[in-house]
Amino acid sequence: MTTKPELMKRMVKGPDGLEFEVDPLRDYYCEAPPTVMPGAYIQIVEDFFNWARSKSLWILGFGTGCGAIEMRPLMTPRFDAYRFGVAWRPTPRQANLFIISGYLSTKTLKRAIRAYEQMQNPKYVIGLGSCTINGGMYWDSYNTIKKLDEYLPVDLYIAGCMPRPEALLAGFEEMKKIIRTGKAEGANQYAENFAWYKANQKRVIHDWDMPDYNW
Amino acid sequence: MRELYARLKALYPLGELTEQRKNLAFVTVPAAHLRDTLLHLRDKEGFTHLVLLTAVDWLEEGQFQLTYLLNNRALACDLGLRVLIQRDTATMESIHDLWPTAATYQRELREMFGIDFPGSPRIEEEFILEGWNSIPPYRRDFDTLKYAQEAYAERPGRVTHDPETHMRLQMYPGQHPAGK
Amino acid sequence: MDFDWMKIPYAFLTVFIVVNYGFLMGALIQKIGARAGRRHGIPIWQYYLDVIKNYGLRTSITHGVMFYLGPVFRLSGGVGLLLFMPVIYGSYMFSNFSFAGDLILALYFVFFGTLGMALGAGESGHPHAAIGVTRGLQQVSMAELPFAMAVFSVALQYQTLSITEIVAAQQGGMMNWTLFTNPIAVAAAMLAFLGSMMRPPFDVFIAPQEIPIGPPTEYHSSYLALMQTNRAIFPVAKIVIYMNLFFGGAGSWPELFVKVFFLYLFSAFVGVCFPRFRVEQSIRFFLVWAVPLGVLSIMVV
Amino acid sequence: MLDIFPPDRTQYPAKKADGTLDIDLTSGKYLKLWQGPNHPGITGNMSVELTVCGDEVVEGKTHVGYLHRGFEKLMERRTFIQVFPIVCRVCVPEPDFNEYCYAACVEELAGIEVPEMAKWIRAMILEMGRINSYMMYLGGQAGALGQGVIGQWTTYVRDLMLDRFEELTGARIYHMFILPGGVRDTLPDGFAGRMEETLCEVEKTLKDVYDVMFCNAVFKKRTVGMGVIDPSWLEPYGVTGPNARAAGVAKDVRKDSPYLIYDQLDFEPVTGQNSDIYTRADVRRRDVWVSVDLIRQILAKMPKSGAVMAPLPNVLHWQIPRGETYVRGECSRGEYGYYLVTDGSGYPRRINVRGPSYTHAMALLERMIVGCNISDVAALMVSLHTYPPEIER
Amino acid sequence: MSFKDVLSPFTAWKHLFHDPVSIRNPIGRAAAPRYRGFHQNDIEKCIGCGTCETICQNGAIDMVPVEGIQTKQGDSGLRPRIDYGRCCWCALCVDVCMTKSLNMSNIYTWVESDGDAFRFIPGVDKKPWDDAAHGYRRPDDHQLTGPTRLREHMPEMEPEERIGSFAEIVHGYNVEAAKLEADRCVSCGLCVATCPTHMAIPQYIKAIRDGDYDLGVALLYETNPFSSICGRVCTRKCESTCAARHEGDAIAIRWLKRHIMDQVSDEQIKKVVGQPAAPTGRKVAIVGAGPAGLTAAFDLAKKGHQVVVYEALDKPGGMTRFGIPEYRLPYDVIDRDVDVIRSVGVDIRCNVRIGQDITLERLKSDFDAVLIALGLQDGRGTRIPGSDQPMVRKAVDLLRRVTAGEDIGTPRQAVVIGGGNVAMDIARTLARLQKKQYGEVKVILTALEDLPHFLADADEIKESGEEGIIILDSRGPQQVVIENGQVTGLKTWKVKAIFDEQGRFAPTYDETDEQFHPGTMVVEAIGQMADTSLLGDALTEQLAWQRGRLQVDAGGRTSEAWLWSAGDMVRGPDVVSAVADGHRVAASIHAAITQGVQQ
Repeated sequence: MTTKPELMKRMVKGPDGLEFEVDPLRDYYCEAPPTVMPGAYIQIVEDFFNWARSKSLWILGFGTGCGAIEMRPLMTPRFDAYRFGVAWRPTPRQANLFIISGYLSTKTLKRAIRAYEQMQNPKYVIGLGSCTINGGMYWDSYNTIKKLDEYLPVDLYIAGCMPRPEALLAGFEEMKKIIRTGKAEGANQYAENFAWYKANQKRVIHDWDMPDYNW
Repeated sequence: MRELYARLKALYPLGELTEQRKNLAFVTVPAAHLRDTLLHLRDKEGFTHLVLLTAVDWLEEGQFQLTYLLNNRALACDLGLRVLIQRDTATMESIHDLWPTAATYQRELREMFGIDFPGSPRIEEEFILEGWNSIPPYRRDFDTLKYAQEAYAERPGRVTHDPETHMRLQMYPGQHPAGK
Repeated sequence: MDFDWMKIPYAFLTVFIVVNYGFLMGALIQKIGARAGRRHGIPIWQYYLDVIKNYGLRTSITHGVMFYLGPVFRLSGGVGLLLFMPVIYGSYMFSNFSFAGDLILALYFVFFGTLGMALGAGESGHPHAAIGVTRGLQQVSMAELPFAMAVFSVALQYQTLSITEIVAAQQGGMMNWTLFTNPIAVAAAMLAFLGSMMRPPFDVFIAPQEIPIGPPTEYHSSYLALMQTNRAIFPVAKIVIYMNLFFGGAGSWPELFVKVFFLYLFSAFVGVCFPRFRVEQSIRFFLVWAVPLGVLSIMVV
Repeated sequence: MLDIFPPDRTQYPAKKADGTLDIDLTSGKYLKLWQGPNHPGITGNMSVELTVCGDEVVEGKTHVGYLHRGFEKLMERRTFIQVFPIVCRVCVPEPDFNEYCYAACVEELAGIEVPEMAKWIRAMILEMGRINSYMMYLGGQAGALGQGVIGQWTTYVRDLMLDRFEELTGARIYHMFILPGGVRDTLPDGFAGRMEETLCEVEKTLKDVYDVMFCNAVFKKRTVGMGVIDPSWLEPYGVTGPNARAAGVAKDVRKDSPYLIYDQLDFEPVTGQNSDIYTRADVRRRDVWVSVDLIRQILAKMPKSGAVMAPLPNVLHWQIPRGETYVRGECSRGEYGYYLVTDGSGYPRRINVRGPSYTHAMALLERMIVGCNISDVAALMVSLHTYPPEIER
Repeated sequence: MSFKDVLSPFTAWKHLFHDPVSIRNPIGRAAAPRYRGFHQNDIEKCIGCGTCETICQNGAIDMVPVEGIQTKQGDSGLRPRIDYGRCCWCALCVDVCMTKSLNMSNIYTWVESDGDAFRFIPGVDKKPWDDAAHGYRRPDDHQLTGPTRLREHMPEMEPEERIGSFAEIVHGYNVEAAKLEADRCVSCGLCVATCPTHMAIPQYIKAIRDGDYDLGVALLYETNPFSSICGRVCTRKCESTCAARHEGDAIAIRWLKRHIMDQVSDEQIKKVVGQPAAPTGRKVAIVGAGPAGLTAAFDLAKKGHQVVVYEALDKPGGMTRFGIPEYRLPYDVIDRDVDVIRSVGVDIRCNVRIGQDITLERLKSDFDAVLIALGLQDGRGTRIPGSDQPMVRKAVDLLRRVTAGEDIGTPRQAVVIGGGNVAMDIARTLARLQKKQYGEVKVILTALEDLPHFLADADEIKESGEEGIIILDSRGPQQVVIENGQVTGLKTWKVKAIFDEQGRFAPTYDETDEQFHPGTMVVEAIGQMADTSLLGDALTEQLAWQRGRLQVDAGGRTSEAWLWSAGDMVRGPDVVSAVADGHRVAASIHAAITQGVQQ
């Protein structure tokens, strides 16, 4: 692990003249690995929550690839996904659904992982288009990952290059079904296979300069 | 274009003019004279717009071709200056002081081709790639497919058959290909 | 002052009604706003679902005590505001804990939540939150200034600091509303109202395009749910003050619903049509337009 | 020589000997702030690393590469026809210019003459794409300042235009319709009528946008006089397209060196004078009117029938003689160009994509962002109308 | 800032009471008729040529075998499987599909939790969009595999010019024409399996495109030392399975092969063919210097064995020389190919008739292996009344005589029986002789088959017609009419059917439709058979036979371990099959005779 200079431990003089030690990796990041979070003890409560979760999909507004272009029609009058309980949140903390909109370059993958880890359990991932499934037209590119579920747990794939908004809406409906049946446990899956995911991630992200887990 | 070439030729040792279209031509300039030629074109001939700066890898000849494409809007014509530099040393004078925007191009060339432009701002910084650990990717000897297959996991289970071989195996099982 | 214990369940009832009303009305206003954008907008019950979901999230991350207390302060600000003023004029059940000087307390509560939020968001350590907080505090202070002046003006006008009495003074027909008796103060207050409703042009502190939603940027799960609940209560409570002070109060729940709805709609009505001011622009706006109006209203009275 | 910002730089950090700014982050005076890549105020997947002092940006560094797919490398290992489907991916919101420029390069080097009909259809597609791109921009510009409703309207008409694209080209976003040699197919039946309806809707929306966005006190307050590109910067920073036209320079490839059939169309490049965000937005708004008019002219003047594809050699083993060329077009953001070098084999030797955003979002933005208020960064960035995928490709 | 600027924005609310423009139920909304959605494939039409796989720049297409689809001539039995983890819906695969079987529907919704599920074989794996009526179909004039679907014109002599002489009719492509024709090839390789000797057809066509004729020759000689000959007279089964024929003409594979040989000088060919391996000391005798024998000789000689070829006639070449007229296959072309074979050390001894000049027993004892490749040198007879007349002749016999330069007593009027290539050959040969001798052509050709089912090449039929030969189809020969001991013509009946219901050969005739075709010579050209008398009675008795032909194993070995047999006499008449057989037998002989060495 290479550490960038600004992430190294150092002494800092504050505006008030006091010196204090800064250890960015410890201070800025939370390093505790994720744990498997069981659902509510009473099944009916969990079902109720799942129902609410399915009706309120908050999508992280992170356009990772070209599929992001079809998000705008979704948010706007023609398709108006809001009426299906889908909304966009600008911060990963508040989002539940991460749409990987197409290819991920390794540089974006690093950010996407971080954004994913900042989301709260339960969280879902939809892979959009060929590129997330098996590399798509960038199958021979040196800079994009080919198989998304190697790096993040994926709940749903939508075929297309890029998928039309209608297909995306169909995807949302399918996602809702999955959530309602309680099968969307990507976050726990990530926690369970944490070491495997990390190993895969580190294999392709060469300048890994962050803690393993940094929500 | 011909007159312009004649004027330039009188000043600098240029190569042959390649007229691609009536308003686009390319000419080879020795690296040492590039700066003067560019300045002359920019200040005297009205080629004020640097359209692009890029490189072509002539691996077989061991050379990089840098292309400086200039545009003269009033005459609506373009002139591409080709500069051939050695591939193994790959260093070229920076022109970021003539066109500030050239610094970006030079950063990209540095990263993607490994051509150095000493003195260009932020030339050492990573531009597009992050944590790159192989030879500069736009070089011809970099095999992107091989790299991709080694670096990234693909979905297994793909298998294909060559129609020619498959037919032979199906129709003449066990038979050696004649004469081979 | 003897305490009437029965007020407590009544207060809860008030909060319950207001929360539900807040959710539904918020969604309705959203839908109306969406209409301007030629779409349907969210389902009317969407806010319930969002809140349930956020309460139902399994993990939450705290950045410290104050981070946790932020939403709590915010919520208590909203609830407090609601509880210390007469929601329904003339109703024993829904006058809550209003008392003679409740106007001052109400002013305090309007600010209380914001301050709590500022502290909590500051604790989150996110630069966007910090920027949002700075901007928010600057702007809210400036927006509160004309409001305070208008309140002052009204208090001077009616010679009382009790909201109940102010409302009482406005009874007897629309023409008795402060809106008509002291229009300048109302104008100043309504500008301040725009400034405090987190809608364009005065929403620079949450500006999703610049500092992704500002102070609450780090809030999530149940914290966020708390804040959402507050988002249902607080605007209603605030509007109730405005209504009591300037629009004759409400004699019944339906009247309250209608008046609050229209007042809320007013902010949305303006909000849809304009982009947002930069923080110093909005401060300048308040200084140039609202504060003189406030001063003027005091002078007039 | 290029400084137009207030000379008062006392509060700014001094320059170090090597020309970089002397910023001591530990002093507490400065704050490092990243806009992007996961940020709603960024134009696509890129990021700007801001160093702020108070509300003011003292240094901005554009970071790109989040969308880098290595197109220019991938193109080198695809045959000439195989390059055609991937070029459009270089620019997502306005992919057709890639298809056109690439096709034109190949045609020029291979000596293929494109049928007349195909030229008209190409021009129409390019204008349709331009309208789409501007519609995205208008929504984005208003959105960056917090006015969401404009985006709702413009995206709606963009959707209508996408429907036209769909029925003409068979795809919504990546049309893959303009291929070397011509275009895939002729216009479907009744296309002109439906196009006219769409254009009317565009016009109606444009009027609404003008009323709500351009005649808007707050919008003016935020944008007039903001983010000025000095005319003297145009050449050094390679500014083209509406960004240059807003500075009063009628730089328009369609007029300067007409391609396709633009010499047969009647139009004037739109220019503005003040070169601020407002003017740039206004130039683009008026440019939509020009495009609407151009599409009408094209539909009226284009031949009624004719071949749309020139005969191509067998594309499976198509070889193009050695040569190099550069073809440009005027896209909604400025000069879009392809530089193609062939070496006589079946594969391009090198393709370089010259996207206008390359200069706008890097050197120019970094230059302009200094001294800007953080609240204005998003608006400034949007006003340059940059699309990151064409920077890093 | 004016007052208008404050009020004007409020017009945004004008849509408040309009109905929203949202699509009420967007999921599954019909896409445009041209929309490029998910793939459909008509697997009955598809020939599995893999062109789609070749053009797919995403590597999204795999060719996979499919249950229920048999590999057969012209159909590889593979079908495209598309990986939607790769596809970009550019439709290039549809654009290049040689049969128009691959299309795209306008359906676009496919949602799946399992990322591995996005692979399917269109048309085989049932999908909801299989029957979608709309979608992207290749427009008619949109064509990416070459500017034309038609074969490049082959320059040849005009009928008037050619009828008077035996000069070669076809001139061969020049370089430009060959390049254009080669350009049409999609390199699918369906032809390779069909070619009896599996020539590397796509590769040598590519060599033509690249102008690399040395490589072309090398590729040709890998599988066929008779390329000059095959480039002219091959039965070209390959062209019948060419993918290009589905929407136009097949690639002129035969002419392209000839083109390569035409472009390279003899010396260069010999250089490319190279020298044989070091001598092994093994000896092989080959009887018959036809294509099969010489191919085997070539292969064995290249492996370093000592090969002696015995030929009964005065020149090598076998049926190619003595069965095919000069205007189709000039003799110097045969000499050229034979010359190359000689250059690798093959010893060809002509005018040596086995059984008379040297016995088979002798060969058996002198050589490690003996190959007999005698060919089919005797014509079959019709056995109709009158066919025992001397002026009723066999076609192969006549052709041999013509080649040998003998006078065959050219008749003024001739009737040929048969509809195959040999019939055409003899008819046209006779026509030329008539033209030379009498100045006019009077040849009638009658055949059992109707015109569409003629066994002869379409070109042959067309050219025969041009040269003045009257072709009468569906005529069954009944009797050779003899008057005063002289043949005067042939009586035929109209054929009703050639085969009976079981598909056996049993022609039925319409007796009422009788015709008389005058002619002083009747030529039977209805098939050939082998003359195996040289084997001698004892050996004939020893060997195993099957339906009148020597029984051989896959390697051409007869039931006698020292004796192999190859060519037309075991495979039926066809040059390229004979070549293929020669290779096979050579491999078998090589294996057999080197076995001992290794021991």
